[in-house]
Amino acid sequence: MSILINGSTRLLVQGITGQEGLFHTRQMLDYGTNIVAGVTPGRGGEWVLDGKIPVFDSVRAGVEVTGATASVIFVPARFAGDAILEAADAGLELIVCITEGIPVNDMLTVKQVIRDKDVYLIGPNSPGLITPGSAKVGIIPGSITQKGNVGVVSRSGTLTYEVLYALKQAGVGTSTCVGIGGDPVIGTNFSEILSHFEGDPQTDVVVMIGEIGGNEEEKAAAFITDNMTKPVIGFIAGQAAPPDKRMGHAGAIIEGGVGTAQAKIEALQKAGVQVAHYPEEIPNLIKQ
Amino acid sequence: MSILINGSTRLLVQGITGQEGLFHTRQMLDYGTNIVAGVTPGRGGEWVLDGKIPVFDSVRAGVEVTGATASVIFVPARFAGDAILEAADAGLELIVCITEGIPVNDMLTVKQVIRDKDVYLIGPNSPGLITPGSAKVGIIPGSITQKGNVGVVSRSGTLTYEVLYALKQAGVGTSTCVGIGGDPVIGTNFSEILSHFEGDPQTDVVVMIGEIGGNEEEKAAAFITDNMTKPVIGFIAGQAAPPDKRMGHAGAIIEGGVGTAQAKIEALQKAGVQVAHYPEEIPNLIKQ
Amino acid sequence: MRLHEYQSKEVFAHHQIPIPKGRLASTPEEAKLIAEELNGTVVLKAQVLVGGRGKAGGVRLVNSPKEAEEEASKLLGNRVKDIPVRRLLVEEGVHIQQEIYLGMTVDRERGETMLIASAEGGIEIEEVARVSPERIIKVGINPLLGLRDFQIRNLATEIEIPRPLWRAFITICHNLYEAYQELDATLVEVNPLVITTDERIIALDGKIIVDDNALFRHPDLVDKRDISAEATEETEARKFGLSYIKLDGNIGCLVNGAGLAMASMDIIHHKGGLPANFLDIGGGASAEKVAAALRIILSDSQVETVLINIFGGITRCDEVANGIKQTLEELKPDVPFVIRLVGTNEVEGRKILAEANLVTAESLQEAAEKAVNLAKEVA
Amino acid sequence: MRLHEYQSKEVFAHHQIPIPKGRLASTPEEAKLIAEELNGTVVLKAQVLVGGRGKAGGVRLVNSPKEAEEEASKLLGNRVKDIPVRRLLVEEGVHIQQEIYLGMTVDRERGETMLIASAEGGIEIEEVARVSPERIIKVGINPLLGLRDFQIRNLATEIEIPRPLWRAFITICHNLYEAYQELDATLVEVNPLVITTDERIIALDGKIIVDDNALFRHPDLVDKRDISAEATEETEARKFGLSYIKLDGNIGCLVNGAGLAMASMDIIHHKGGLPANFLDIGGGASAEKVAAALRIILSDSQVETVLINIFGGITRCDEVANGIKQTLEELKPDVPFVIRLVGTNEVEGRKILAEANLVTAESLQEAAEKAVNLAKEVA
Repeated sequence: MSILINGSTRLLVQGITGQEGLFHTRQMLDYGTNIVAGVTPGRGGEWVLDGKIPVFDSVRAGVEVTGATASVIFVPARFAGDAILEAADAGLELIVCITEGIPVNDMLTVKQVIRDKDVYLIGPNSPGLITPGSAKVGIIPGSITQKGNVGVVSRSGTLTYEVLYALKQAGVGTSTCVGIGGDPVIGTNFSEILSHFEGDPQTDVVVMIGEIGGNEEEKAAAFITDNMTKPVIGFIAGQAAPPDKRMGHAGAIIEGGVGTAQAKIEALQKAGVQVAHYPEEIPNLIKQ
Repeated sequence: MSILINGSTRLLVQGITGQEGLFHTRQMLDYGTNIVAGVTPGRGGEWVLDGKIPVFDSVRAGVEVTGATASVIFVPARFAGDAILEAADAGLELIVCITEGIPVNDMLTVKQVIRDKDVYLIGPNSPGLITPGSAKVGIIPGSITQKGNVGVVSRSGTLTYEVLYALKQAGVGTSTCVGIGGDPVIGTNFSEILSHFEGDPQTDVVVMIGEIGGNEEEKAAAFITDNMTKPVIGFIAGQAAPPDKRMGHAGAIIEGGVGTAQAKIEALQKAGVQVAHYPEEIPNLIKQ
Repeated sequence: MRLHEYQSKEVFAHHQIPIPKGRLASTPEEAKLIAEELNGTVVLKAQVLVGGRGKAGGVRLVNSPKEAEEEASKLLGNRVKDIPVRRLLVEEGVHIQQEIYLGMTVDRERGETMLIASAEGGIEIEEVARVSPERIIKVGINPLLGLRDFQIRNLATEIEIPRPLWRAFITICHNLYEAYQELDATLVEVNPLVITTDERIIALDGKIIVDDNALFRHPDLVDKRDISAEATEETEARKFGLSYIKLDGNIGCLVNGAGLAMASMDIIHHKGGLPANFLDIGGGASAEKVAAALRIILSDSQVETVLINIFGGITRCDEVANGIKQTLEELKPDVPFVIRLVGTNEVEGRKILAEANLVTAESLQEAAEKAVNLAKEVA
Repeated sequence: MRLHEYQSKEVFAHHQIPIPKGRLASTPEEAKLIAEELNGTVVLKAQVLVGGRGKAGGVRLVNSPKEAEEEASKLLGNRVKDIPVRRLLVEEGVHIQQEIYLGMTVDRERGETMLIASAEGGIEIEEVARVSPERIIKVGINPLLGLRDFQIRNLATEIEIPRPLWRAFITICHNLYEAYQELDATLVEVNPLVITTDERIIALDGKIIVDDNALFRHPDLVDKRDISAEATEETEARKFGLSYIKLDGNIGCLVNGAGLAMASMDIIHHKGGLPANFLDIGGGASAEKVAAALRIILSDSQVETVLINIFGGITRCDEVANGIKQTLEELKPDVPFVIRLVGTNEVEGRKILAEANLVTAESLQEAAEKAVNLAKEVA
């Protein structure tokens, strides 16, 4: 088992004919992901990647023809908000948005719309998900993971790779790794992913990688206290970072006292989470 | 018992200091309705109706201070959409909008917002509700009803009075009467009210008053077939009316074949509803 | 409030929706002048607010300025479907490759605006909808979210807009919805939206209906209302906030509330009579409104009896009774009246009527029977 | 992108939010001229993009044009909190009855924009928020629905805006949100929004931050960016799409990804070193970007060692290695480098580095240790 994606995920790639879309679609295919369709408006009817993947004009058409169940989005930032809404409208149950640089106002709109829908949005500004041995959706290099019993959830991109790599070097495998995205407004938060890991029989331990800013880690700590029976190992990036350039008084007022690395680490420790000092310490904490 | 309103309803009146608001608040008070607050922005702190009812600047303030559970709206059409949203935002469970002439675009917005909230909006362009002997919310004259076992639901205003009056003249009493409103876009539809009556121990028979246009009566007929065990008596106004001035081709396309009095009457009859030829025939049908 | 074609096209132009070149003409000479400017085949289109204008001869294709003048002189001052033609829209002829239907209106059931389109536009669109409903594509617009690019692309795919025209079509749909929203419209139709033989998209005809309830937000539109295109009684009725529709019978009806007005007509029918009109005086009707309503009813020479049915809620019976009494004293009509007042202040109202020696009824049934009998006696 | 006070006020004026009379001065003579025009007490405000300007002496109240000229000559060309003052906003003095705080920003937790207000505006607002949080009122704005009248009325009630000023306050809030939306702002602040002794409401100061990710919708704003108000390195970094913040340590850091960059700094700290900067070269970094990043890091004279940590996903290690190699050949820096490349095309990347005889590390821990030791050796 695993969470959110597995061998039966039927993936559609939005923005498949772009440079990034095409490159990573090939990588995902090579990894064994079941990619059934691509979408680029105006390019419907073409086939890409040596004629393996049909391209459609719209997500709806792609879903109707191929029975896609999930989408990964590589479209440019200015069109990405609409791409998410299109995927949600077409009834996909999982939408993974890799695109970074989406205006926050666009994401507020998206978030409000999908709030009432039965859909998981991962990202934006996410490296995607990987279930080693089954499927990868997004851009996490497949070579740095191996199958195992550790669930990983992270706000970062490359820092996630660092952790997966450290786990693999130490012989520790991953059930599923989810990059929830580094933007201020994202679809799915730590707690929702933790909840999935708690219910996943393959996952025995969870690694949670946070960073300064926002209060998702504090909320996750509360969730862990109330709901998690499985051990959680944490890491918070930004302990040595200077205080964030704050968003005026308003930002300070909204954030209140939270958001610093220290506050997050303390909240997690209170919730019984062991917090690593640096990524490569994580495998040791798991083995303990 | 009764539906939606009863003696424990704590009513707040929006637009209480206007001419209509004040007149009907007095009528409702005289009927015995438990009116706890009024709202007129900018008039907070006053007391109206011989110092009986405190006026607040906002619904939220009125609810906080008085524990109001329902609101009735008498504000002018151009402000009524906002008034409904304000009431919904303040957490009221029942909102009755008497105001007529609200732009349909304003109502589309309102409808979209309250769709996800746990609130009943009755109206707009509704005469309100009355539970004889307990409470009235709106403008239905109290003198034309008496307590009984017939539930009445109607899209019309004065036609509803006609029916209530005919029932009373024939010695038939009413459990609750609900005027759902005559506008194209309204909050609560026939089926929802029918469902309440089906579950109300005091109601033994239901009278449903429809009219030409839209397809709410057809949908109610389907609901009756599937869900109602209590007998339903129907009346559809507009049998002698000329075909509606249609809204272009688009209106015709959307309405399809439905909307005529004949179509509605047939749908109801198929659902086992006895349909009266004129209002005063209704008491006879009930007695049969 | 329904806009004329030329007014709708002004709106389209304002929102960057392509329309044919052309202008309005009130005289044959103007029509000739415009035809000269347009330099080729032109179309003369009678500006009358009525459906089926084309089939009724209200649209003419001409090939020269001279012919434009001749045809214009035949149209102007004549009637199309009983509406006098006072203005013509003179437009360039367009070479049509395909006619598309594009419309927006409120779907009351879904509580959303629907964007409706078909590859088979033109005057037979309702027939298409009946026979081949799958050829009509509908897209619901979330009022808070607005129309999204992907929705229009889905539509363009389904009605098979050629790809090179997608961008133009997407822009037209966005702009049309923008116009719809900005005007508080309840209907916008472009039928046909044509693809020309030289691959342009043009709104060849246009219809807009604005929500009367939202006219307070559009005072400029109110000034544009074309009262020459409607019956005097309707203009008069609107002035007093009444809702009036003339019918063919002989029993005038004055009722408060649309539902009750319809029910009153229904019972007249049921009792063997024929209503002369639908008239709803609305809620809280004043004596002044009642007087105006009576004047409108009595201006119809077919009326042989008048039935007044008032059920007072907001409306107060004494106020109505006073209005009736004053108006009858003033107008002294020679047709009989049957009056039924129930509800708020009904006792006071009945007293006023009794003092004026007017025929009253207790129940609606009784009132209808009396009116039908009186109408038969008169006839 | 942060706007200057005077730019924010231009935005306010465009959206009908009242601001004090005044203009921008670049010379003492201009300041004098404006003071003459304003005819009375004026305020000189240094246009520097930094908080705490007032306490640092960047705001001066003067009573005559002559005094305005004198004070302006003291301010212009000097520095406020280390930022050079190139322009002054010269404004009329206003008699203040009350200072209100009004702001809008994104609440990432709720996924909504928050309207924030307090009756106790002014420079101590964060202290108010800390000590008396109940004096700060927050209202969430549904992004689809926008700000509603009733929400502003609720706010006006809670912060006790005098009733005669409600209408003006409601309009200001609506217009401020309109500006916020139109500009794709992530922050708009009016602090203080003042009620004057003659009962007017005026935006006395203003701050706007626009979402950098949305600047493609606002090309006009990009031209208005004031690069004189920021460090050269930051301007240079932005040009190449890099994110750079200078710090006080001696170990320069070049990392891809903000999280990994922070984690790299953390581990340097943990191993006893001090990072000289935060630098994220972003995803898919080209050789050109790497070169620019290295030039920026090496321009910092405090840098004594450079740690490069690249974990290739979108970014390809061979591309990065080439960028490093070329730049080092070009710049020939005399500080040691520790380089760690993992991920996409790492084999090719390491080969390039090995050929160039550069110090590499396998793990992040090893890289950090090597860098810290090298930095100590140098020092």
